[in-house]
Amino acid sequence: MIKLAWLIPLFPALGVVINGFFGSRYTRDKAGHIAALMAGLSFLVVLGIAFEMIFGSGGKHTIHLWDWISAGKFSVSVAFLIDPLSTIMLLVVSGVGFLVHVYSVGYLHGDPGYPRFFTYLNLFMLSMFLLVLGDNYLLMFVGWEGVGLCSYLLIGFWYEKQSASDAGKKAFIVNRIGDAGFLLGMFMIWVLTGSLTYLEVFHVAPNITEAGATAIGLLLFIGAAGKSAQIPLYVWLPDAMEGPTPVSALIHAATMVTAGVYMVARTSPIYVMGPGALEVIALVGAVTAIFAASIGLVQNDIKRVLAYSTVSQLGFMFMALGVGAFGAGIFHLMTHAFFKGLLFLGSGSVIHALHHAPEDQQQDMRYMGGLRSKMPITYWTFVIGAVAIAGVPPLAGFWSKDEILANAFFTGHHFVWVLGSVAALMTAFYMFRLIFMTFHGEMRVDHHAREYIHESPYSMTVPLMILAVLSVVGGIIPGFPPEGGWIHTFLAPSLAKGSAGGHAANEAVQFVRVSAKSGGGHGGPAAVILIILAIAIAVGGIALAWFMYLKNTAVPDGLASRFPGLHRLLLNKYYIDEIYQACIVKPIYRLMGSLWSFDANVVDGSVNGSSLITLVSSRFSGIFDLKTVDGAVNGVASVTKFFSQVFKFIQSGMVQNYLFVMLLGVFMMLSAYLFR
Amino acid sequence: MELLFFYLFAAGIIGASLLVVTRSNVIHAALLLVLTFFFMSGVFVLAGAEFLAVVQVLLYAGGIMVLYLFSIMLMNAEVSVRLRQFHRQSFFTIVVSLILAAEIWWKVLGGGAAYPAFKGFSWTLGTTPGNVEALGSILYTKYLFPFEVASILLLAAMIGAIVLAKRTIDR
Amino acid sequence: MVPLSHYLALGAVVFVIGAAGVLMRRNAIIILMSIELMLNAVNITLVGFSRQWGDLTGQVLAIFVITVAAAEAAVGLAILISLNRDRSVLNVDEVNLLKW
Amino acid sequence: MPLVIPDISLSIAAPEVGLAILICVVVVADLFTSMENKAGMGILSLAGVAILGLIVLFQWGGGVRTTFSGFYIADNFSSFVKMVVVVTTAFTILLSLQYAKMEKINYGEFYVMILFAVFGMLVMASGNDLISIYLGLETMSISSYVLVSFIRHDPLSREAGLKYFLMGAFTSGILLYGIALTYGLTGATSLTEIAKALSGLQGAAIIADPVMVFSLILFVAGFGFKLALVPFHMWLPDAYTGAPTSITAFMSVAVKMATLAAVIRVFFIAFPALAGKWNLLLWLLTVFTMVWGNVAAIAQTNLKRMLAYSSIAHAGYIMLGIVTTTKIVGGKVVFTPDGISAVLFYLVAYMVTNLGAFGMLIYLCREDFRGDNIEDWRGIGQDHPWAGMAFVVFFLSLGGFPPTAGFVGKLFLFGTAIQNEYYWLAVIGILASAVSIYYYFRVVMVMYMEPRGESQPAIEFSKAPSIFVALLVLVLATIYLGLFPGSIIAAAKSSVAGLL
Amino acid sequence: MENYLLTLITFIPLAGAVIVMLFFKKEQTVAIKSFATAVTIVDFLLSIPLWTRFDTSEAGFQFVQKVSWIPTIGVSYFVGVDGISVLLVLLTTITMIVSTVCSFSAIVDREKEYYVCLLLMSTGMLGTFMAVDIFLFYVFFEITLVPMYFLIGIWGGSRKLYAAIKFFLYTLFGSVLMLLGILALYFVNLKLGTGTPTFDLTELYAVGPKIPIGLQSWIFLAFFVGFAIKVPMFPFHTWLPDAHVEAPTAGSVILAGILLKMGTYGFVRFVLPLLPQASQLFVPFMVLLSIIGIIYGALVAMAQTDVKKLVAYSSVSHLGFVMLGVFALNQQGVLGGQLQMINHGISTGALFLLVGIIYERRHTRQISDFGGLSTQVPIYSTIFAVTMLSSIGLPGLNGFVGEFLILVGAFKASYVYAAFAVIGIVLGAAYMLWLFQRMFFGTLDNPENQKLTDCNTREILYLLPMVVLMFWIGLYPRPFLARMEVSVGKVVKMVNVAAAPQNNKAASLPVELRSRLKAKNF
Repeated sequence: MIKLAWLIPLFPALGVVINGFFGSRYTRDKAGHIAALMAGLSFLVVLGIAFEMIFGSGGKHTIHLWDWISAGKFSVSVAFLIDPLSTIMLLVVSGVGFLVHVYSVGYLHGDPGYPRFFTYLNLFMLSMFLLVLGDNYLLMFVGWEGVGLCSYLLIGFWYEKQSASDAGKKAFIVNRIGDAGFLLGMFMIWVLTGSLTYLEVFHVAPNITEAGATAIGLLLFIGAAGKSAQIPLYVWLPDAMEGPTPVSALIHAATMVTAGVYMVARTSPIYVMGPGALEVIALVGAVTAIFAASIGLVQNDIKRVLAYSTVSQLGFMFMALGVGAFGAGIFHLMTHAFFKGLLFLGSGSVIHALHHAPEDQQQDMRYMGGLRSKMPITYWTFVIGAVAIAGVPPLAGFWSKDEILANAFFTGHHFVWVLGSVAALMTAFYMFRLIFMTFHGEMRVDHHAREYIHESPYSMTVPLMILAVLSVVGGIIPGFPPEGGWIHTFLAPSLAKGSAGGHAANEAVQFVRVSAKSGGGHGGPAAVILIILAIAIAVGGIALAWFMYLKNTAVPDGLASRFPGLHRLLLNKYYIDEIYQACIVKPIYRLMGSLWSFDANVVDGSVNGSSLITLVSSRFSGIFDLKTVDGAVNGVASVTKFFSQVFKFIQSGMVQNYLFVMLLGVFMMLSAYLFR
Repeated sequence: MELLFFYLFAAGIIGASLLVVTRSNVIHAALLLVLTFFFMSGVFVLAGAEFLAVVQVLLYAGGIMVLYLFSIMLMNAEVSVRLRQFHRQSFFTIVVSLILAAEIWWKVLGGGAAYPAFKGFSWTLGTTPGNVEALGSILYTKYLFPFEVASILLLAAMIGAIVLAKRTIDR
Repeated sequence: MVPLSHYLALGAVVFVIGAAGVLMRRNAIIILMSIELMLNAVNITLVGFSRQWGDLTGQVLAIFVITVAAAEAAVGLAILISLNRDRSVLNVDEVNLLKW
Repeated sequence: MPLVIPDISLSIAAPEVGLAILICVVVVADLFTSMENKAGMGILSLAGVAILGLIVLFQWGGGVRTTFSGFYIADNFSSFVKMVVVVTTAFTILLSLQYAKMEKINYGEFYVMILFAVFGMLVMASGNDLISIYLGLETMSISSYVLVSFIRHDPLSREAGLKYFLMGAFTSGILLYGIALTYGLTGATSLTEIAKALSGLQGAAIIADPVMVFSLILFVAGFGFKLALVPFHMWLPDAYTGAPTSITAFMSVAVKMATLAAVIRVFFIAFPALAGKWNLLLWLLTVFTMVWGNVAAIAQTNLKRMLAYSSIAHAGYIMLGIVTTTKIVGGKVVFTPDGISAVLFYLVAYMVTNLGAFGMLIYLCREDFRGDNIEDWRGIGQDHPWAGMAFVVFFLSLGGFPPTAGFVGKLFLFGTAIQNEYYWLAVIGILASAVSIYYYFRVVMVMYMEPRGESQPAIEFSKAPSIFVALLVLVLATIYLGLFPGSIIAAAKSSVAGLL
Repeated sequence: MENYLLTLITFIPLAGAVIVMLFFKKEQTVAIKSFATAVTIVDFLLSIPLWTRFDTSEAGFQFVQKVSWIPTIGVSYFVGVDGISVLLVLLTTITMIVSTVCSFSAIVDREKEYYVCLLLMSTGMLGTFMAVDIFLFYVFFEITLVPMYFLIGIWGGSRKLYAAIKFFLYTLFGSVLMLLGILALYFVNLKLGTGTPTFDLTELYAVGPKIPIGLQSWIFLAFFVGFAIKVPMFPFHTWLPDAHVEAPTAGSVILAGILLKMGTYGFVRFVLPLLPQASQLFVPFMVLLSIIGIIYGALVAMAQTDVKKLVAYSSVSHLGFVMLGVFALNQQGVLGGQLQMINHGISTGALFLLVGIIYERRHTRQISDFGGLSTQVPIYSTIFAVTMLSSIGLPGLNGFVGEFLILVGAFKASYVYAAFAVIGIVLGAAYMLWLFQRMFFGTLDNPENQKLTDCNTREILYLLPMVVLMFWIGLYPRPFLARMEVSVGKVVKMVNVAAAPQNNKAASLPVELRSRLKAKNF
């Protein structure tokens, strides 16, 4: 079955071709079905491969298709690598992808750009598969840029809206900045290891110097930060909400943003050699987590809240990678894909229900409330997702998030652990704030839009339910004994041993595993306290949200009035966008404008006709009726024109002037000789 | 003795030529030019070139100056006597020509280191075989080619002058 | 015995006077005469050198100079006459239709 | 004093003798022809010139022979120069057959004067003595004064003639004074004896003597005037504009060629010892000429005057060839023969191109309409593609553009410049020639890209077959020389071999 | 070894031009157009054996024909094609077909002269790429100027006269100085080398390294000026926007597609192998200029309001990349530069065709006049999107392969170069996307835009080969790279064989990295 891996990208490619060329004319409304069918087929192939990998032999298989570029010693081929890490990623991508396809068939029904949307969606799946399946960095980069392009197209799907196309452009350019870092990282890898294929690179990795590994790590992390929206380059994700909700669900929750995490995990052997890079990643992850979570507290737009929650959860994943727990990072990636996908699709069905409300109120929570009775399925699936993300024990979120925090604590990153815990608290708080504002309390929806609110059709609610089941089951089955669960053993061969934090981490991890294995009890005093603390944080967050938004709704306004500065700061997202606009985008515009005028007048001018010379010659020409001196005449040319006028008018027409000049010539020559 | 005659003739030449250049009346200038030529023939005799002296007087003074006088009459050029005679740029000309003369005089003629030793001629005035015979012989033997070219030159000048000066050309 | 330098000096002076005449005077005929003067100055120098070297090349050249002078005079006066046909006064610096 | 009869063999001087006979025949024949078919004189003289060409061709390769006791030398170099002069004359006569009738100067004497000028040039080409060179120069000058002022009814032509005459007479005086001083110092007028005198034991004193320097300067002034090098070029634009166009063409090529032959003989055979001095002098003159000629041409609106300035510039390029032939190796002067062959080839290319350019002017002008202003050429490229194409080829060649003769010529010239390390001169020269492209292509731009003004009279070229044939041959020659210059180069190289 | 193929390819367009001039009257426009297209198609068919029968293992010249032309000075009509020039020749023939077809509707007056100029252009360009004798190269290099001058001057836009003469003079000044360089080489070969006068490149290759560094630098500067103006590199680029904006569509396609390549081709063919020490000496200077070109070109492109000027400045930026690749002086860089020449020819050529199509319909090039076109003209906007993505170097399309190799080469030369060059990639994405957004996204408010008709079959016909090539080179560049690999290897070996006195990696890597690099010594 593994040998058929090349089928996975082929199906979406087929979908793209069909919908792309015949979309507008023939497969008008059936485009959605075709696209979903293709996604489903590739999902089946993935299941087959996963089945063979999990229960079969496992290990690493490379399928070579054709060699792509070769220039001297640099040669790269198009080949796929199937190993545990890529299998997990394939499962997540194709699974969530298939569900989103089904969901968007219903969601986008009747939209004029219907075939175009599904072409882009299939193109996105194709690029994501290339990214995950590629056996070398270059093919990953191809997928990487392809995904960036699709996010540009999908965010800017409703291109009539100026804000949508601006958001798309912003996303692509910020990604491109990240890609620049990725490119430099790739070159360094090639220069230091002589190849770009993973197996060869990791084979040579041990004898890379620490400085080299750190440099590569940091450069690659810039790429990851650009793609997975970490601190400096996260600004595009919140704006990406301009795109349709399934897009946000698929791209900005489950798959694309996780590419960065996958890349760091994949290059773990190099990162291990450069611990400095890991420290940076851990710190950035933690800071991003708490920073995004804090913004999420006060946002009123339902999708913005989820967007900042994604950024903060990604912060968690990078925190896991930073502390060396690559397995935990991937595990959280998987669980996050489930419940964040669920939450986004849930919010999508809410917005879908409110589409009769005025444009700006459709996504604003202040004009929602009391939808619980109207949309029971959405409500309950939404609650499961929220509970999972908050980290309440039985559900998926608890296992993966707790593991990250535990690893952070035991590997000595106490500051990171503190930040993580506070972020977890905030996560629980804003998730349940969202639920109480949208589903509970009295109905604040616009009057005439109220009668249109109804439960979404089955094509939308079925994926919600599936994801809800996955959110519940997805955490406990693979990861029950923390650190010892099935997922860790499965992923171990393709991830480097997390040696971060030196020997202490291993000992602590062993300790936890030992305690877990002893009959599922929570042995070991430190681990037990940690788990209890985590649960307390989750429940505390929920209670706080319950108290402020259900019990007496005056409290949030009171708080806002008492700390007006802090509230406005958070509401305006720390004015980050304005800062970027002021200190990066504006100067570029000014530079651009000045360079253009510099080019038009000075470079062109100095070569063409510097103002001084033309001025002189034009005034001079007034006297000698210069015919064609215009400002743009070539500088050298205007000098020559100036002298040509001078020479022309020396020819006075009087013979004796000529004779005099001749005599003068003789005289000059004579005196030059005699007195030299 | 010889030197005395030389200074006399030189003074004559320089005086007359200065006058030629400065006189406003064209006819006076022409006549003064004839006077110059006479003094020149004197110098030539002193230098042992008797034939040349005679040719100077006969050909130059007689032939060319007559031509000038005819053309002056033809163009009744004396009407221009009253007009400003000197060219506007004459001031610069005087300055430059004086400096040029000084320069030649001091640097060029002062040198003379490279001049050959004096040899002079064997013949004396009036004796045969004198200057004329020697001149005649080499003119038709050694310098035959330039002689022929000179004749063609004169022919060309003649035809050219006729073509330009004739009032109307009918034939 | 007249030293060579005297001849050369005389020749040079007359040459310069002729040249100055050409440049200063406005009347075309006077200019022609000045050119004659220059040529004669050259004759003097030639004769001086011929006397010094003791061979007749100088004098032969002088004769040719005279023929050339005659030819030039003829052509020059012809041009002046053809110019004079429609313009009575013959000042050289009025003749400047061709310029710039 | 015994009469020594020198050996005189007229066969060596056959071209000059033949020409003299031809002149007499034409003068006599002119008496019997009526006013209408004066063109017959043209055809007669054309036939004569053709015969003359055959004679010169026959003389080619006969080794170095002198006659008339050293005054006349006939070697490959002189035959090459004479060949160029003869071909130029043939084309001039061909071009002026119709032109003369149109300008109403259709007298027999017109062709006679041309032949006299040719006679002068042939004498200069094979003059081995300062006197014969001077006399040849004077014959050429006298006849060209007459030719320039030949259009009796046109004030411009008379004025041009006067200016040319006055300048010419003044300069011949200067040249004569130079010759006198040289004779005075070296005691001889034959080029070879002068060289011997200068190189001999006493020579060092003569070279150091300021009188020699003064005479050298006078020589440079005299020849500079004829070649129109910068300080002495002022007469050229007025003379060329005023003169009849076919004469301008004739003068711009033939006079330059003959004077150049004289310059090469005088400076390379007579004054090699002084090379150190005149090399620097000519270097300066070349730079001024190239720059002044090209730059002044930009501002011109009259096409004929522009071509005049461009011929000054080309004189500059030619002098560049002369200057870069001399290579000062540690004080001693070494002549590289390639330089002179490059100059000769360049002149052949220049002849073909310049005659063509002036021929085009003649091709356009009619009784009432002179095609002299650049504006008159507006819109010609559109409805007369072939005429436009011909002019583009000529301009390409003048500017030194690859497929044409001008390019190969310039290539050789700058080649020798670089070979003898005259880098700066080469750079200035090549930039000046690049500037020249600007004003050549301004005319092309007017021809092709500006529409015909309403006020301007319709374009119709003169119907005379002679002009059409001449132009066709010239265009083909320009391209042929550009593509296959091999034969002419070989001829130029062999002609120089005999010289130095 | 007489092989008449190359001579046929070069001179068929010339023959075509002469036939059109002689036998077709001005009115028979349809006959002229079809005849011209037929000539270009025949030319293309003839050039296909160059691709199929090209022996990829042979580094030297193939299909060689040598006939002595001016024996006295050692000039011979010596044409040959090797890895470096074979693809450029093919690009020329394809572009000629496309530009002939695309000017059917664009040119309405004086068609006869137009197609004659076009065919003359073709001969000039083909000759330049095939010439192995430097004299022949220079002759063809200059011949291409005249037809392009007429193309811009007669059929150009509003300021056509000024643009035409500016283009002509700029390139001429450069090539004239280059002539001095050639002559210097010629005479140095006489002194140092074989002593027999020759312009033959293969013999001059031997003499190149032996020239003393001082003279070699002067010759380098002469060649540099000649080719840098043609490329164009930073200070000399001001003619490009004018020439592009004023040239007719076909003119700017040829100008961008092929004429600019002569500059970079010149560097790879002549400057690198002939003047190795000087090239190594000037690497920092050249790289600095190309990086400035990249960033400066991109930034100024962003400020443009005229589409064609924007694309022109983008060419400055792209060719800055090519020059960076060439002067990385290693196999990856030069090969990347060489491939990027082809890619730039295709993508920028296609861009100009597209701009031409929209210009024919709307007669305006101001970006502000367009908006929301993708709803009105979907096919046109998809082709435009693909071309734009290829030009900003999206992986999977041709731009990426070339750019990636260049950056790899540059990084290997020194990581500082690559760091700045990468900025160019980001800026590239920025101005292209901004253009795409302003033209195609947004609302379709302008009434004229609503009347726009989509591409007709003819237009799609001549855009199709370009798009197919973009995908082909993007997905499977193997055949292209294989053909260029060996010849480029030879050039790189020639440049590096004479190691310059001081190491050319001016920028210093961190010490361990440097040592690590040394260990890997590749």
